[in-house]
Amino acid sequence: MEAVLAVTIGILFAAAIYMLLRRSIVKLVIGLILLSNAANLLIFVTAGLERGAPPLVPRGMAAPAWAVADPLPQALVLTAIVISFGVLSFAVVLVRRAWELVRTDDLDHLQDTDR
Amino acid sequence: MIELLEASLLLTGTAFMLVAALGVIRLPDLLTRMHATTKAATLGITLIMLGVALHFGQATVVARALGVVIFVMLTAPVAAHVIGRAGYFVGTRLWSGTLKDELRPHYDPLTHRLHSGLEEDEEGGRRPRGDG
Amino acid sequence: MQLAVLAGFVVAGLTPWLHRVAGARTPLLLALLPAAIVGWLLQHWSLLAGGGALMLEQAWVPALDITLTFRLDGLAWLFACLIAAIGVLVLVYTGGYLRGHPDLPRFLAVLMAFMMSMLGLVLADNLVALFVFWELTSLTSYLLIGFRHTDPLARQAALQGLLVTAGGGLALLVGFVLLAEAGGSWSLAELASRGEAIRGHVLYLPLLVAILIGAFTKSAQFPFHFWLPNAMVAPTPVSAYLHSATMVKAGIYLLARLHPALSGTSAWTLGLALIGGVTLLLGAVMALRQTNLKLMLAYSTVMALGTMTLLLGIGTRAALAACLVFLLAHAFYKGALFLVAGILDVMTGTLDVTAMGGLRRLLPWTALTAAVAALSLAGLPPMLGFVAKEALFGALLEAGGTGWVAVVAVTLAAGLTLSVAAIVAIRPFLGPLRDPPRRPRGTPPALLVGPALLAALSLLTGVAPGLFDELVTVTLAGLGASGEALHLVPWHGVGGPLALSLAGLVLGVAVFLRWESVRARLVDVLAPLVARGPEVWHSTLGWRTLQLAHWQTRILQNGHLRTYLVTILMAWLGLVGHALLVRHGSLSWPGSAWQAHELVVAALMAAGALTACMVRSRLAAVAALGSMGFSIALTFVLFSAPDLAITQLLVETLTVVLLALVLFRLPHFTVLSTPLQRWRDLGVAALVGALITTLMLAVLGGERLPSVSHYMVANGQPLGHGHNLVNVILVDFRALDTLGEVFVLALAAVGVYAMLCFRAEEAGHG
Amino acid sequence: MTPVLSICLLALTAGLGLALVRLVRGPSLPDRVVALELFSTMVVGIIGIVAIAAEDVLLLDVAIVMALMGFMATIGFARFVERGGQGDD
Amino acid sequence: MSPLALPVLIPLFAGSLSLLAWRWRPAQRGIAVVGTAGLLVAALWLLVEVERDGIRVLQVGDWPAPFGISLVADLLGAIMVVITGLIGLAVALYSLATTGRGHEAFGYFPLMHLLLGGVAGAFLTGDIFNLYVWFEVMLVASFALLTLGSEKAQMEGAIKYVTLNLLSSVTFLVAVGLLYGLVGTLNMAHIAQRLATLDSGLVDVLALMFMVAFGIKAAAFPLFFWLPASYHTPPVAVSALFAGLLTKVGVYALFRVFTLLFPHHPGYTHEILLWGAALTMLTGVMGAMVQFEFRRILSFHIVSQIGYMLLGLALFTPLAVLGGLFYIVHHIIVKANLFLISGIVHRLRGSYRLERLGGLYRTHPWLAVLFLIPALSLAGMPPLSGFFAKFIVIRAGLEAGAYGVTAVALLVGLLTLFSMVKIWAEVFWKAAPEEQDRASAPGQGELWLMALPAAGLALCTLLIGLQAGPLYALVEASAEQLLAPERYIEAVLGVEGRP
Amino acid sequence: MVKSGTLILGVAAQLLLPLQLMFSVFLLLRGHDAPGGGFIAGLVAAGGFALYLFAHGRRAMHSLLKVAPRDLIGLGLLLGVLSTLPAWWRGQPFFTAQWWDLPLGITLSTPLLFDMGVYLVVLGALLTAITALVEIDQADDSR
Amino acid sequence: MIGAFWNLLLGLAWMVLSGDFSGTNLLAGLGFAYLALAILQPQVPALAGYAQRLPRILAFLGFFLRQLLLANLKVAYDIVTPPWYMRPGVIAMPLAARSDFEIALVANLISLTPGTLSLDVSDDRRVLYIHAMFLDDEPALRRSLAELERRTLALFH
Ligand code: NA
Ligand code: NA
Repeated sequence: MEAVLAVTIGILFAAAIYMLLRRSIVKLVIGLILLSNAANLLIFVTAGLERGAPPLVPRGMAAPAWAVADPLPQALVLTAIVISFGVLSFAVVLVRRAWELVRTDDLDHLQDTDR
Repeated sequence: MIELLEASLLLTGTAFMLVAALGVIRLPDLLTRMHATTKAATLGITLIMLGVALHFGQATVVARALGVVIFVMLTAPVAAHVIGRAGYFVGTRLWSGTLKDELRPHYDPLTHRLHSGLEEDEEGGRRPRGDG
Repeated sequence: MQLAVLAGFVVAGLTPWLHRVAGARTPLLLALLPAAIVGWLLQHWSLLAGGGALMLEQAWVPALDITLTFRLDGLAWLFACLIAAIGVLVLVYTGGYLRGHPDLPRFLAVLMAFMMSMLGLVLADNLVALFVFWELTSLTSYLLIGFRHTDPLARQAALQGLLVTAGGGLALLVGFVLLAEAGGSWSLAELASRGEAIRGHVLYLPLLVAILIGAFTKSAQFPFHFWLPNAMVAPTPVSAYLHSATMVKAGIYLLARLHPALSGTSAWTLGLALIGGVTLLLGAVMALRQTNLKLMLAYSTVMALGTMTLLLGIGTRAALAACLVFLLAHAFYKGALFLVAGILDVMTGTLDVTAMGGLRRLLPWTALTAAVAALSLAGLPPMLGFVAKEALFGALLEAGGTGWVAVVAVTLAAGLTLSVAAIVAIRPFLGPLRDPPRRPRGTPPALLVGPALLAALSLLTGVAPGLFDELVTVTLAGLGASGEALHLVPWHGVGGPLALSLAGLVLGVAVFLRWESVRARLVDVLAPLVARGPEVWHSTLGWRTLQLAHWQTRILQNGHLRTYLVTILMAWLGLVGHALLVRHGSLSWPGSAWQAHELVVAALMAAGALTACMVRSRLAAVAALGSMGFSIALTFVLFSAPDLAITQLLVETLTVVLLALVLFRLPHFTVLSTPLQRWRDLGVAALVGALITTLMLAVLGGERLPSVSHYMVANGQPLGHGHNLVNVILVDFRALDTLGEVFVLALAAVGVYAMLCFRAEEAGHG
Repeated sequence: MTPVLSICLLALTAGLGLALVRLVRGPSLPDRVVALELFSTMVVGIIGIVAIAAEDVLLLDVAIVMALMGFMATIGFARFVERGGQGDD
Repeated sequence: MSPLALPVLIPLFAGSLSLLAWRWRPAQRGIAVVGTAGLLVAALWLLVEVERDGIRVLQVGDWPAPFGISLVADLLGAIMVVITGLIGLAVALYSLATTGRGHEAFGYFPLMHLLLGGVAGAFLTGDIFNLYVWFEVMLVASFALLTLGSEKAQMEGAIKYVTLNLLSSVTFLVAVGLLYGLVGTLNMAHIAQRLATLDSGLVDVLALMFMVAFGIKAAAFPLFFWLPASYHTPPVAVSALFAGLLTKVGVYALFRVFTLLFPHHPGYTHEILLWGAALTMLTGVMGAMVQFEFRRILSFHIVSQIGYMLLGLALFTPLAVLGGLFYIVHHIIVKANLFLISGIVHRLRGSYRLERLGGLYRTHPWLAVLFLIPALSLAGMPPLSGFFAKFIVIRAGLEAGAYGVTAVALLVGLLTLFSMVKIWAEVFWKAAPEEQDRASAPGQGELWLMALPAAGLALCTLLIGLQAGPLYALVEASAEQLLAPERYIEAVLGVEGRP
Repeated sequence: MVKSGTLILGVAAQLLLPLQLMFSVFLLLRGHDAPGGGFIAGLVAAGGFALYLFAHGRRAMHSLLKVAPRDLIGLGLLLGVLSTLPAWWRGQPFFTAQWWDLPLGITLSTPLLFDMGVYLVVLGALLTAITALVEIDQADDSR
Repeated sequence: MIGAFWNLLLGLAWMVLSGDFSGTNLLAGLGFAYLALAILQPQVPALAGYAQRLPRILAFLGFFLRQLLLANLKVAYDIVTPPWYMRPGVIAMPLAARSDFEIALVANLISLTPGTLSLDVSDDRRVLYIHAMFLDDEPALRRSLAELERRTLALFH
């Protein structure tokens, strides 16, 4: 399944990049959201998959009696999800403000700061 | 016996869910589609959760399954109401086979006021009537 | 001595305050410092006369082999004396020249700093220390040349001088580093004794070239000479000081200093002689082309510098001796002449020789001074200039061989210089009185004392050149050309040198008499050459660089976010892809079981993502994103990550809420790019996706080390007191991550709040 | 995993696919939102089945959260539609 | 008590407090000064300890490495934290004078503290994922600061800044994910240990992933675009903070990763870095040449100077690494200072555009001196800090036989001088233009408050130049540590090197 | 624009908010032993308040919440930072978990305090952002 | 009434969710629920006084579930068979319910009942507009809707 998901993640990345390369700011944001989702999933999958064994210690036991899914990447992905959520909320609002000030959705009109 | 019951619950639930999905594809307009999603899906969830409760047979699981059902039943109609209302008011087209619409005449798109049609009751005593 | 130099810098910094206290007496007070240094130097001469050298050890950055050690030997003494002594005169002169000028304090400060830098330069024993002072002279001279800073020409000339000398300085730095590597030491004294090793080193040629570039730029050798005449926009004291005894001589000093270590190879001889020869001819010819006094003097300085370089290149003992004498003579007469030019400038308001005449009646003392100094410049007896020229011709004749080319060149140059001297000394003063822009009255003594003293020195030492016997002998010994004591005499008698001098005299007189027409001819003939000369190379180079800079910046920083992205992505693809191809071998498909519904979920994920890309409606894209997020959550459920699934669901839901709130105000999707662009982007995107997949497969299919999480699984409950291992990791094992994470959230919220409400507040006011 | 569960999972995920089709086709934004709402509801059901398959009660917690919070997305969209953001969306 | 956690905790604590104080200006201003001064003191304390006792390690939560997160302070980390404190304090003081009420009322100071906290965390963490987290803290704080004020130009710049930096973050995250999949650990010392035993070409692949991720942060060629697009847009104190610290965190990360984790194939990885360094130097300086806006010139020069630092790392000899480190320290101080000074100029004349400036040499000679020191230092003029920085790198380059790239470095030095002199001539020497931007006359106290930090930093530049010995010794020891990663590993994992 | 916040939604929000709040506390407290934790709990609570906000408007939500959401952020951050310190007091590296058994079988611990800090921050951050957005939206409408 | 209802419901929910059926846990749950409601109290006028009406509630639940199942089958049948049997339309239903809570409850229950979907309440709260799928027998539909409302309101009176 890892291999299948690897391909899926590749598609997610491709989609994200394609959206990032559009001229519309809104599409840019959608690209960013896709991108961070893809990255989070990548960590999860690359660390290895386990079916039906959440990393929870049963009541009354000191450790799971069977092999459980690796909790560490899960914690990492959780942190990464939260972080990207914060960052993306910011980005989304930024785009809104930028549009309000510049009144264009076309990134090609946003060149003043480089020239 | 229990296993059979569980299996049939799960399968029926699944079937209702599928019907909902099918309905969403097939039904002709927004409001009719919403009938499918709100009801069939709620019923599907209820049945599946009953199956789940039956499968584990523990009080905690029953409680959880019940929780799921209650929560879905609490939220699904609200969501349906909100989106259905919004969709209706911004002018989503109704299916051509729609018989009547008693709402439209009572809605003022400028002020967004929704009258009951009973306001004149005090004076004239007309019942609300609409003709789609 | 280090203390004296450092004190000089401190004094320089304090000059503005000093000026507030001492007012017009400030220059005189400041002159006390160089005067004291001269005294100190004179006091130590006896030590050097015995053949010794004074080492003043001082550490700086020992780990980098950088010391502030000063070494006083003959050469250093000679230069230090010139710098300090002429410094005194220039300071005194400045007091008169810039009297009441609002920028006088700053000028004095920089002049002092410059003086101290020069002193440091000639005294430093360490290559890096020398370089430090070298660059400081470039810098301070930049400030001096740009003294009239509101004048664009002054700024431009200052910039040109700085770029040329600092650019050369960088070459010099390379040369020094290589030299230190080749010679195994950063000490000049030690390097002087390791000439053999250095000349045999594989780095010799590069280091020589680098050092020569440094020296040539500083000493205004062809093809770097042009900055010097342009620098004449500086106030006259600056010109007098920088171009007679100090700044431009730094290159000569350096060549002399490194003579023991580097000379003796054909590369050295050829390089110096060739460049020196070209420069001296060029200086002489160009001088005649001018009508501006200072410019004529400037080009004659170029000529003199070329001469000294030529002599250093020849490198025989006689040549070195001639070089030293020439150096002294030049310092005296050129200092005097520049200062005279300054007087004329102040008194008449012009520097154009063709506009002056008959001034001897109004400025008799100035005229006398000019005449004496010009005699020395012309190389006529009984001046030191004559002694120097005799020595010069003597050395050239003695060298023999192909030296005859040099002989012809030098004779030619001597003749032209003589006519320059005549023009400078005769035209303004003799003949009928012309009306200059301003009518001069008597010269203030503060202005006259400097040039008069220098002119007098030219005469005195010309009559009695023996005064320098000991100095030259000792210095020559320091340059590795020791031998019996040298005797300088005012008159050599008739011989080859005198004949050449006479030839030069004839030529000079002839040119002087027909100067107007010669000049006109020269202007015509040289115009196309000048138009293609080094100065044009320099400006073209600068312009081209600027053009290149414009071009590359327009290409790279073009304001299009997507080209930035494509560039970065292509870089990433190129680097990582290359590494994967070159450094990583085969890929193996990580085989593991899958189930049908898992495949469907994966497909839904991809479909959601692709839908988000393809739909025409913004909100449909958001909804598609939502479905993708839910599919991801489902994946987390399927593969045993309930916490992640919950988090993903909630985050996805709230993201959708947020987007719906925000997108409301934003415009609809429009198709802005051309099909070609879309295909290109699709290509880039596909490549990125493919590479990511490949990377994942490579990691998944290769050798993998066990995770450290076994510890957390085993100890999460016993030590972390929690059954949810993910949560135990989040709040205990890796709580620091979580701490950072909540700060990210908080920051994002503050940022969003500020972004949105800052405006609201403004709107409230406006 | 028993065949029943497999069938249920496959059927439900296929149902998700159907919902996605409506989501793509629209035509109006409320239509898409309804599809998304169905999507999230079906996910709740799927999680129930997976909980059985994995024999893990705690997975139901995911379903509970989804049931309680999933409709927030719809509320958000509805707000968007109500405030006039309709048009082609 | 170990001071190791303090440089992280103090700013975070101060930021939280400041956030609670929100609209209570005096408290915010007080916390700003006390907090940054506290950071500086804690950092100095840490540096003293590290210098005395060697690499210091703190196992956060008392979990043994490599299972928890380790905070590690080697000399490099400690030095960087000290500089962070220094710049933080300078900017905090400066901000007291320049930050408008509006900015202060919308979280300026909390954001500043948290930015510093993120930077300090990045410098001190010994865990690769934790590094990512601190990067993000720093990044989001910078986003918020960059957009504070909501001006049009800020928004335009921020869109590029945010997008490209997010791309970097994702690259970093993906690299960490792949790395964890490969070696199963996150502790950098442990990763280093495990990578050394792993004979896989993937190691180099990952190295390049990290190179790109950090290269974007560091604004190296060809990944730098976000920087010139945005750094001139925010309030000037923010610019100074960014210019001093942010890209240097990327550079720091490159130094860390390419000395600790991926030092094994310098012939491949560091050769690529070398090319990157050369092109970074060139492209940055050329970009600066064509600018006529004070802060834009400075921004492009950040890029070019990054090249020198990378050059030090790329050459990978002890002297070169040392030079790179020296360069970082020097550059942070000088570049932050130049931005502060550009702010003073702006305060006096109301513009950053060179053609609208002029005449300051006559009216404000002290400012001219204040400008010359960092400007000439940046151009590498002796005897200022920049000279030694450049000298060491160039000497290292020549000794390593890398003549081409050294020539580039020299040329870039000259062009840098050209830029600085251009500013000097236009802003100070040139006569003031007839038409000037309106600027209210600043109060005396305000000017003092602006000049004080600038003068302090200029003094640092001077001192580093005149007394380069102590700093040299410090970075020399630091470079030694970097080039002997086994000491780092041993300090973190213990002598026997746990699993 | 249709007036938002209908009677039905309003009542639903009034009923759902306490349920969601309680559920969020529940998720927070048991997060250490089962799926949940401060972040998830905070999101649930924020969702509840957001629903209330949409249904009843900003003013009603503020009077319900009493404190500014922004202050919740500061409070949560402070709690998070402070929870790292008790360990120092006992001479252990910072962030070392401390567990105190209180009477009535209640266990208090720094990880729990920390998680509460996370909860507050998440709640505060989301509400800050959402209220700001809604506020601006309304300001725009009124112009 | 509503307050207590929710208080109890929340308390029980707490207990069952935590899976700990001890008395102290119930107490804790009630406590938390109380706190949550206390926060809410000023906002909701309906939170005042309540009585035990458990039997009626249970009877109502049975009625409701039966409706749910039967009508769902009807909709499902229409969906899976190609022709449309449905006769949809929007009708106005006069409300007997008066309080916000009652109106909302009725509306939501109507939404959950297959074939009907509450769209909105008129501004004067006297009419509920409903989208119905099967309007072939409108009077019967109106009757059953009224019955639903009556039974619902009976829960509270
Ligand atoms: Na968390
Ligand atoms: Na049908």
